[in-house]
Amino acid sequence: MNTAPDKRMGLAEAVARFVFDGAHISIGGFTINRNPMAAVYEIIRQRIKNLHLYAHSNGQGVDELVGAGCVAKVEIAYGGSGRFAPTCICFRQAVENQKIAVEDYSNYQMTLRFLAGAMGVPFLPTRSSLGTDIIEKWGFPASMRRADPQIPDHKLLVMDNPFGAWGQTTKVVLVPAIQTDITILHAQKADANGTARIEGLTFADVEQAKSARHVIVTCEDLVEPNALRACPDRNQIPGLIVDAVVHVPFGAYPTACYRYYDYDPVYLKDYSQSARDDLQHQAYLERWIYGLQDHPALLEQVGAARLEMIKADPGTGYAKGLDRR
Amino acid sequence: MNTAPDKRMGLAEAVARFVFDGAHISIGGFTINRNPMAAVYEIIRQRIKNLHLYAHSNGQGVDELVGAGCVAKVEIAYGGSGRFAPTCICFRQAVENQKIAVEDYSNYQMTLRFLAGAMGVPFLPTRSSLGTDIIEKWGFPASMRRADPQIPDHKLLVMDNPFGAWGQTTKVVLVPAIQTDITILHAQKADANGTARIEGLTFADVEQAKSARHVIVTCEDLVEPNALRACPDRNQIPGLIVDAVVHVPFGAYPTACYRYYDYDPVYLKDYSQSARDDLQHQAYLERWIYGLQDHPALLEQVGAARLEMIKADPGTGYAKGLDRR
Amino acid sequence: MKAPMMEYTARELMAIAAARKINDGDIVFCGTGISMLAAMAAKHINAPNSIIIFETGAIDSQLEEIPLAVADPRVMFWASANGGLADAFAIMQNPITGQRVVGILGAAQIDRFGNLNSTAIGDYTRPTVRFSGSGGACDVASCVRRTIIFMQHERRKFVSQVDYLTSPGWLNGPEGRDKAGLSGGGPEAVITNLAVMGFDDHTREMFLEAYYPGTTPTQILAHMEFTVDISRAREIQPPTARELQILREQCDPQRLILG
Amino acid sequence: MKAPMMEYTARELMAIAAARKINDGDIVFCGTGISMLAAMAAKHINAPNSIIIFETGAIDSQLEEIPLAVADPRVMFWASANGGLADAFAIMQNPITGQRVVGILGAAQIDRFGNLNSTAIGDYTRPTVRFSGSGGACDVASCVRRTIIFMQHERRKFVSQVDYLTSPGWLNGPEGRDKAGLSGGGPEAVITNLAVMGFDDHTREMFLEAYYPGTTPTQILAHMEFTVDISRAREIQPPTARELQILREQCDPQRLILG
Repeated sequence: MNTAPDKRMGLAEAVARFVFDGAHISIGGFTINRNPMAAVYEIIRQRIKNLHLYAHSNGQGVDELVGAGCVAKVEIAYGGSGRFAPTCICFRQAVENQKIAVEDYSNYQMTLRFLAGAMGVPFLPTRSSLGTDIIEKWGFPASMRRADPQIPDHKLLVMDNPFGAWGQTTKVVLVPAIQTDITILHAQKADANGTARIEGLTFADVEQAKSARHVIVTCEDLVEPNALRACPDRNQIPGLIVDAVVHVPFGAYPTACYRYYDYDPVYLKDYSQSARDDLQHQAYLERWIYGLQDHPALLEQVGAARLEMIKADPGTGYAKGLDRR
Repeated sequence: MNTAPDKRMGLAEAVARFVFDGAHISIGGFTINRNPMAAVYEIIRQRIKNLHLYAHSNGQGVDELVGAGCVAKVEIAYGGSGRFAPTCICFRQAVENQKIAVEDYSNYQMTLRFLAGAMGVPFLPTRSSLGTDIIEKWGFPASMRRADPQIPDHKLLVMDNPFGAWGQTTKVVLVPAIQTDITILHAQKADANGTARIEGLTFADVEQAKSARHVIVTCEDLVEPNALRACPDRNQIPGLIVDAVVHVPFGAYPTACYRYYDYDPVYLKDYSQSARDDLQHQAYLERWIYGLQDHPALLEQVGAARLEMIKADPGTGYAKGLDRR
Repeated sequence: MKAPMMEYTARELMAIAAARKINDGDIVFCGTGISMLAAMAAKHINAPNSIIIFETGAIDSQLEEIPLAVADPRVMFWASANGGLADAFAIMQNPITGQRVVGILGAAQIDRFGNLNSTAIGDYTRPTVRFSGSGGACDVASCVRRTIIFMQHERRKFVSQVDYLTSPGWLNGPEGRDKAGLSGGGPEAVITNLAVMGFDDHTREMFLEAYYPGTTPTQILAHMEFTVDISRAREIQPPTARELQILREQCDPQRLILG
Repeated sequence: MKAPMMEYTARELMAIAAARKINDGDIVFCGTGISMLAAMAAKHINAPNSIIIFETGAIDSQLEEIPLAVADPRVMFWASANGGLADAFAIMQNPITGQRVVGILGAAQIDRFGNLNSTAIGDYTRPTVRFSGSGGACDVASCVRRTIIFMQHERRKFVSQVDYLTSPGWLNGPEGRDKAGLSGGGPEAVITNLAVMGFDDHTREMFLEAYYPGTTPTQILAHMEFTVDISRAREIQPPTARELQILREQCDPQRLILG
């Protein structure tokens, strides 16, 4: 959080300031939609390592961070990118090769864990996962947990309902709060103060932002101070929780940004293809990330025609009739 | 909940169908804003009794229901109407004269209790009220609780943090879920299907609606089916949870409805005055509720000039410069 | 007189078989892929007042184009409300709405009680194959009244014991869910490329409900590691011309899911 | 040369005394009435980057006109975000943001440790006087780093023991909050129509910090059921002409709260 009136910053500076080796981090978005990809690529470019990543189903951004070797540990509900990769390729390889430590939750549990962090409570209850291996099998063993004060001693806990049969519930699962060092979101609109408006589904972005010590918002449009305040109902991110505002058009590309552009099926398919092979993946990293200065350079390499192809239709918010085969 | 496509209904019918003697009920709004007053007056007019009312700070609507003798029990955080009645007059008298049973919570606790009901969990945790009489003093004794399956056995429970020191928390208060038979809200816009849009602050309306078995939405504007669906981001109430949609212009009067009209300081002051005296309050009930057929009749008695006086300014959403002395 | 032979793929039949299990007024939770197609087909064919919800927060989507992920911006089209994950899952866990939800799931492994694995094969911390993980599947399977499961009918997928129990079916039998503290119902059907499997009301064990034209109950058993009751099996009603037409022309004209 | 005597009311001095305690960058939680005025005055006078939040969900309100309730539509004016109660209270309970919040509260009774009663006088279930109840006060007093309390300085209000402990102050002394499980700080000051009371850093007991012109420490003690340390008391700095002008002309020109 930060109450300063002007928090505008360049992307390289924002990442350098708030993302560090070993940081506990989460990113916004869901599978192939509104991942803060420009920031993800900048983290990769700055070769930040050993991240402790919290994800529900963040998809493309998570897989690229894992594939580039930035991540040591991940607490996650789903490593997939929809039809483009029912299981994310790099994520799968990294887990199978034990290059990352992984601990599984469900999407609702991860959401509740962020919500608990946002609310400032140590846990929240749910009935989800009773009777399953999500409760029985821990990805991080007890010894590792005790040694690290940033990981709770228990993955989760099952408790009898202390209110008897109230709520027609006999048992609940308590999921521990997450508090990240840094959360990065991409929003359609933000102002210098950090007030931000997400258009379309918010996924768990709001809970993620509010559970973080620091927040970077990248945005399609950086608007005048009172443009968003004229309708505060539509702003989910109050400025006071935001530390850096970065203006990055196409900042979610190649994932979608509702009412601005669709996901790019060509990029996503090419990525998914090259990720299957180590050499090809290295070439991908060189060509699309390390070898480029910044996100505008990536967009230039993609070319105007492709960006035009995915431009959102004003009526639907996506590229109607886009060839997605 | 109800998945039928068309749920339009008259107000008298909706109240007769869903509000019954002894019902567990909550209403939307906060103190002097967006209380579903037309529905409150209809409940009074239908002389429904023994309601079990759940309120955070619903203010005017709660006080009128209590004053008209509709309420037997209330679980509440705050019985006040801002500067017009720092303590609601009828509420105060009813508690002091032991005409209603009252149990106290805080605003956050009541919000969490509705949220727990909405989420389908038996309780939620908070740190609020540790060390206070909100924990120590119960309004409903244990014997009464055990006898009534619709009241939890414990008012609330204090528990050690089962995750040790996780979240810098040693103890939490668990607040039990609320599930009402009926919740009534007033929204600015709704369609026949029940999709509703609240403009401005939502208070705890959304949690209240989602924790209810049945929901009545009264609205200023009943709009065409796709008018609200063109921007689903702004609709907080999905149609599927709604049972009845009632078109009632000025349905929150004399409380405010953001972007439509302000609260009426004259009505609120007159009410607060007459509520202090039994005879005057009886006269008020006769003149403004029992003696009138419906809400349009009340508005006619108020007169067009007063309604014009409180008309909201398009820029601010309230009546700028309104004489509020 | 016999109707002329209609050509259709197993995938088309799967989508339609699932669609037929959706009742008017149901709230349908669906994931990515064929479950999305089944929900769309039901809404166009037999359950016009069914309501499609996505875990990403889109409630009562109208789905003009088929989404390729539950976060595809296409799920937002003319929805009743756009929210987030917290809103969507609360609808499932809430007893009032949750009792009206039918969830459609897929998995890598299933056992006789409909317990699902979508996490890993082999030891959890050193898996030989890693899958996506639960996503919202465990949440749905834990909370809602009915689930329908899509599977490929293969021996390595219909297993005696799942390597990792990601999403609860009937757990270890008739009292499994109650004992674990789970409310709601459990799996109602498994729809595969060969058959529709049901679950017995008393034993909660899987049985063969219907087999597809061109296959037999014994052939189906050969595709499973465990045996099920085949005594109640009948041949499935093939898709009608109308069902196929709606599926192909209105639901997936690009054949993104139908292939 | 002495400045000319400025006329001002006790209420005006109270609002300004509270405003002075708000630092630039603070998040200010305020309730109805004079606390709203103090927050507005601070923003106009000494803490332009303070952020006003309301329990009703309005975050960083700009307040063009003075609201008469925390749900008054005036609190929404040019806010950063409009949410609901759940959002607003989470900001206070969240340790990162909550540590930056100063809460401004009022009550019917207060004790030497700053514990507040705004619920009832007499037996709780058969009260002789019933008040509004906590509202958000208990939540704020439980969670945030600092609270400032407005009181009328009367013997029946400054009591040895509150009849009902609605909002926690320092509870029973230096370790009270820790033992109860409360984080954050506790009451920092009580601002009355006669004086400003502080709380000792070690004992957490109330003491007289400053008295208003025209009164004396011993007179103030006569308005309290319990005794406090008066050895540190000084006369308060009267409001400046600029402070008064801003308060009167920009904050409450209709004198709705100033009376």
